[in-house]
Amino acid sequence: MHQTLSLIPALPLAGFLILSLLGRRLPNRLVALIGAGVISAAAIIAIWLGISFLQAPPDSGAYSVELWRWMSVANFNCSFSLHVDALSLVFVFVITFVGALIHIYSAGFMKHDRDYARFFASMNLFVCAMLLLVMADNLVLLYLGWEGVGLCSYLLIGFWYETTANVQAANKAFYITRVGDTAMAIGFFLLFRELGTLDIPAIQKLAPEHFTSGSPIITAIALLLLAGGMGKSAQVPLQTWLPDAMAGPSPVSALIHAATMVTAGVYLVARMHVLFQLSPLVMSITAVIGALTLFIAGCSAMVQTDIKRILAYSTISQVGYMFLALGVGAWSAGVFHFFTHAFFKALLFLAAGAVIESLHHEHGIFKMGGLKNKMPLVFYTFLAGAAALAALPLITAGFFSKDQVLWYALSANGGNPLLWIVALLGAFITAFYTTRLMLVVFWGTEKTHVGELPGRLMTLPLVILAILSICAGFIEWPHNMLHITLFSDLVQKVLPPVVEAEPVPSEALFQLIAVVATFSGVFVGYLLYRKNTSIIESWKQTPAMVWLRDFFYTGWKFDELYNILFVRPFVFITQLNKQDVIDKIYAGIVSLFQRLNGIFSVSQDGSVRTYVIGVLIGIIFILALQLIL
Amino acid sequence: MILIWMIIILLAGGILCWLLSKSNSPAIKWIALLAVLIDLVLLLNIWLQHGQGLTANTGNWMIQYQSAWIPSFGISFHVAMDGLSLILVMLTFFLGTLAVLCSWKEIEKRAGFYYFNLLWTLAGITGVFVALDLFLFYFFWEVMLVPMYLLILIWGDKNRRYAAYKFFIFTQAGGLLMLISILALYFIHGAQSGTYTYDYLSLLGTRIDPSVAKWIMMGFMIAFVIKLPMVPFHNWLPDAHSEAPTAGSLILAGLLLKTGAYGIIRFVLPLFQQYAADIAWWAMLFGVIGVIYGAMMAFAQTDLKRLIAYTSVSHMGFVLTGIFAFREIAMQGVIMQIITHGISTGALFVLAGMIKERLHTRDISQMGGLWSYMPAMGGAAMLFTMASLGLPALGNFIAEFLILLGTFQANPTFTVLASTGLVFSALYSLRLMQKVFLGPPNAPHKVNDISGREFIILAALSISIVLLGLFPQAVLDVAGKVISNKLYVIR
Amino acid sequence: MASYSVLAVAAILFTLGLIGVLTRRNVIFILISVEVMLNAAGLAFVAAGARWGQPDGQVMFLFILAMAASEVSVGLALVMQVYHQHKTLDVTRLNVLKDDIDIQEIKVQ
Amino acid sequence: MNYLFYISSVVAIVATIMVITRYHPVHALLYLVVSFLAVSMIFLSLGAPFVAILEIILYAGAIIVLFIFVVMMLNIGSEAAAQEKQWIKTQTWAGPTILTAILLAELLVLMIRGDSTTITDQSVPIKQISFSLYKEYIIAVELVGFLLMAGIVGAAHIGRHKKRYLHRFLREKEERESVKL
Repeated sequence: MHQTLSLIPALPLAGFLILSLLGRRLPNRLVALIGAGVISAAAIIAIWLGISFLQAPPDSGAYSVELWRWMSVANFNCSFSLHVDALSLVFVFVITFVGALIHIYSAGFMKHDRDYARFFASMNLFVCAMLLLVMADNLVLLYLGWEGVGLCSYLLIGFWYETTANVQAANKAFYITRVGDTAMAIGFFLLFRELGTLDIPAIQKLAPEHFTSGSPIITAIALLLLAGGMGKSAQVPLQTWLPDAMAGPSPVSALIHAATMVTAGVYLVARMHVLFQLSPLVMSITAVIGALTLFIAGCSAMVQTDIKRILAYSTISQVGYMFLALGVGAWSAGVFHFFTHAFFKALLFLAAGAVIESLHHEHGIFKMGGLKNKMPLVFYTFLAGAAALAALPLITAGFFSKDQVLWYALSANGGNPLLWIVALLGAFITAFYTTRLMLVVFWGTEKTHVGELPGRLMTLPLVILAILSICAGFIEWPHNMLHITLFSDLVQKVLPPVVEAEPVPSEALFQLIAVVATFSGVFVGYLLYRKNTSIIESWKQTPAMVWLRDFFYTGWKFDELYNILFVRPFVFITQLNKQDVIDKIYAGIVSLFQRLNGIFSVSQDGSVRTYVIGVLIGIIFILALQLIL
Repeated sequence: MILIWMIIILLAGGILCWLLSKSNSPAIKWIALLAVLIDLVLLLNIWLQHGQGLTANTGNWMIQYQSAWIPSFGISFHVAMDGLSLILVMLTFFLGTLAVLCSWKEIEKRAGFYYFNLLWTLAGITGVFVALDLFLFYFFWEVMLVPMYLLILIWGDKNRRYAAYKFFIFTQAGGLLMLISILALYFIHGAQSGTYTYDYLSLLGTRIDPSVAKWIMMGFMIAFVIKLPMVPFHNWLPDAHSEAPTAGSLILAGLLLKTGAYGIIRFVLPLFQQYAADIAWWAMLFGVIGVIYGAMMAFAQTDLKRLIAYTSVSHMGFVLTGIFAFREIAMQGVIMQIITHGISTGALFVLAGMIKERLHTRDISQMGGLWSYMPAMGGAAMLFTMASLGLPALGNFIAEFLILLGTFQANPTFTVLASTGLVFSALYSLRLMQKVFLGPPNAPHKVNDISGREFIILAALSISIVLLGLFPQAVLDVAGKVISNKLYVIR
Repeated sequence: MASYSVLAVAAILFTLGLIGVLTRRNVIFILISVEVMLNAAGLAFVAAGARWGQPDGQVMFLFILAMAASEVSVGLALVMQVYHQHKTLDVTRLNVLKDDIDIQEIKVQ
Repeated sequence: MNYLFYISSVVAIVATIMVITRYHPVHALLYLVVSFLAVSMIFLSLGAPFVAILEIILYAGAIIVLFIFVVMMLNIGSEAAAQEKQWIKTQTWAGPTILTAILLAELLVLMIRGDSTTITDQSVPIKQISFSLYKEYIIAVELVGFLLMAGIVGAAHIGRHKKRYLHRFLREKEERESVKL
């Protein structure tokens, strides 16, 4: 068991090493075979591991293996250990399985690219880092994976590095997540000072004994960890990097910026739930941030014109739902939404990538149109993903997870009608922009010529993901419908169950309201973008609406705000001090001595006579002293 | 005795190179390389013999050698090696080998004298790391300084005279203050015990009047923090680093700066323990200022080597902060930082040298998109910029993490401020990558990717930085015995 | 005669030599004047020796003599070399040791 | 003996004045010889015959001859005299002379204030001088040997006719000037 456990991250690592060292000399086919092969192998091992976990759960509730002692200084011990419990297992499964599909897709998608090997090397490294993140036994190793995925995200956003904008987007992603990471690291330091350990199982055991609920220290720790999660998961106010991150190739957006990396924050919060539970204040903050994010990002998604940016904002918004769920204490609901979201959002990105590729790298949705008949397979898979995103009831996975989140936002102990209303509004918005996207891209008239259709390597993953987007939700049903709770049974081995507030309102009524919200979103979208497009035209004449659109379009002007608050002052100060002001002090000393030199060197005029007169005056002076004294 | 031999091999090799300089034969390079390699092998042998057996019965010192030098003044030739010295000398020979290798093609003019200076600098550095007699220490301190000055002065870049003078005056000013302090210590100890000696182990027990002790300590401190360098004494560094030849920059960044940190750990803390604790707050403050200031300066630079030089200022700020936290974890982090910074920044300088060899400029605004031409070098550069911004799995992360973790126990405020250095380091590192390797291709002519010799250099550095990141315990164990000593750590 | 009268003569000779050094521009004359000064100094030594009836004064004179001899030989060699290179013996023109090295050259950039 | 002293003193002073005021180098050298001879007479009057003889042989003999050789070799005669005439003007010598006059005044005051014992012509025997020279002052004698050696070597080295050789600074300066031209 131990060897197999370490094989899961080791295989992608091996792939990375081979491809980065030898990749340029290998033929493309072999590169793809290695790149996708190692991930597929890892996925198979992960599934096998999951099956054996389900059949015969280990006594401790987790498989763990210590690979080697990493650091051991004074009272600080930290080893390179893997630890897989139910929560990790869910993540490992999604990462390897979705990862493998995306790798297969990439083999077709990237086939014309010069840097084929570099792409697969980076992707493999990403999977390895992400696996380490979720399998880490201690927070330092988690941090390793955490930064590792950040690096790969940077490398892959800036994959087409010859365009400066891409590189800048990559830098931005790294900078902003780095802010969160640093906060998280400080949280670790504080945690270590308090508990003297950074091992996750030990923390889970020690924390409830050591901290009193709601004490300032635990609040600080939880807040700092949350900040790390917010950076990685693109939550307000650290969300601005994700839309720009779409500069990377579409498979990258699917894997990193939709399915896995952006949900690292969710994993972190769920993993450290013991700490969060001890601080109700931070729990509420988490929920509020989630709600705020889902609303802000949803609004921005409504007006975007770039197909990938729409999906990016929708990702931010969906991750906001996960945070909301975690914040109200519905741990398993949050993780479940991650689970379904990974499938349908990866699907959407991959399908969007296929559309973009076929339309000769066209991103603007208003330049697409009428693709329903031209690309039927992509259309149907996209439709499945979109339906899941909009959470059409009962037939899509998205419904099951989002319904849970909505319900617990109201009924859980940490829930609140206000949160529920925002979430409901979010559901409406989601349905609306999804409808808009579908209608504009796939209906209407053809505006750009459709080029080469995606090959089999690309369509196969689409189909598999489409099936999962529909069916993945069936493992967990709302309580009042069917009593199937496979997923929450699994993760509740690790995560605490939801504590519902008293008295619990009638669930069916609120489900109905949610369904109505979804359908009204779809209807409004249909109305505006299909039935009666003149309404939009009239809005374009209204200054207030134009301003609002612009406001949403620029992501609530967060970029501009940060430019004014941080970027420009920083650049200004550094440029001002480019020559190093401290150097001026030393230059001052130097020029003082040069001045003195100028003064005294007058006496050194090279004439013997002057020197002798100097001597003479000296003698006279000394003798005069003799005379006087 | 083996320690003496190691120094003598370097000195003799240097003289041999100089003697051969008239003939200008390729043998010069080989002699220089051989001299360093022999030392490296000798040292590896020591590591294998003593590295494991750091047990109590051998004491802290693995090897010790003492013989009279100028007995009438109490000066002895006392050299010894403990875990700390072992690690640093190892770094010296490792980077020394690479320094010789990266001068292979670069130096055509007066090669014999060049290698003489190179080897003598290395000998001086080695001596500094093993000397246990304060006079001897000062002697080696000067031995490493003067050849370095010549290296910059003769083989430097356009503005080399200015840089060389600046380097010399700054370090010499510090060195003379240290000499005064050494003499003061010598006479105070002599007056107390009646035996006049420069021996470190004897001087350890000196009891000094607090008002005097503070000044004596400041003499040492100033010499070491100039070398480190601490803001606001860092100004020699960007000039010297940017003007020096590649090997010079490598040795400056990789080794010379470390002598400052070593000096503080070896001399200031044990000799003036209470007084060092008194200034700890200030030292940490300046360390934190260095971290942030250096990073901000690095962000603004357009000269590639100056940029890297300022990152050194930032990284060495961590060292200063970590030392004065007086925590074992932080101190271990400091030692890791000393090594990993030597490797990662040294590697960046080597890369800068390679780029300069190809493009004949250090101005990053004239670079861009070099990855297209040189993917292998780009990969290496990515690795080392990532190391420099503290990416886990690479050595620098271990160092900075341990420093911050340890320092947090001592002073949370400063730690939080120093942690912002992690963000700033991302800013300058990625800017460096973007301007040099990424972006639209912008090379005046076709440039070749790395050659076999360059591959060896970069591979050695890359492997070591990754190994240090994944298996730091090997280093931590060697230094652990020294560090856990109560002289360095307040529990 | 009083001892100070001998010393006074030495002083007068010394100042006369000094005047010569100061006022003449030809290097030869300056050297001649220096000889006068040295001679005056020797006179003072001998006078002091005579005053105390000790040999030391005369011994010192011997040393001064030796010094004067070597000074003159080196000095005259220099005069010849200077004359060959600069074609002049005018000290006011032999001022190449004047401090006018351009310090700016070692300044930044 | 007093008369001998006073007369030779006056001669020495007058001759020295003539030395420093002559325009022609050979004239000056001849007056210098006179001055040396007069000083030699003073030595005799002070009871120091040994140094008196040395004064004549070495100063008036060897050193003056050296000067004359140089004057001959450089062929500076009436031309130089004419130049000197031009150079020496009141304003050039007035200042230095006043300064030296002050010096002289100070010296004289100090001397008169000091010891005023009468010097007898009790001569010191030469034997005593030689004993003192080779006993107490032996180191100094050896040093003088070095000095003379250095003087000879130095003179030989410097006096050698070489190609123009200029110091680095001077060369750079000349190059700069030639560039300017």
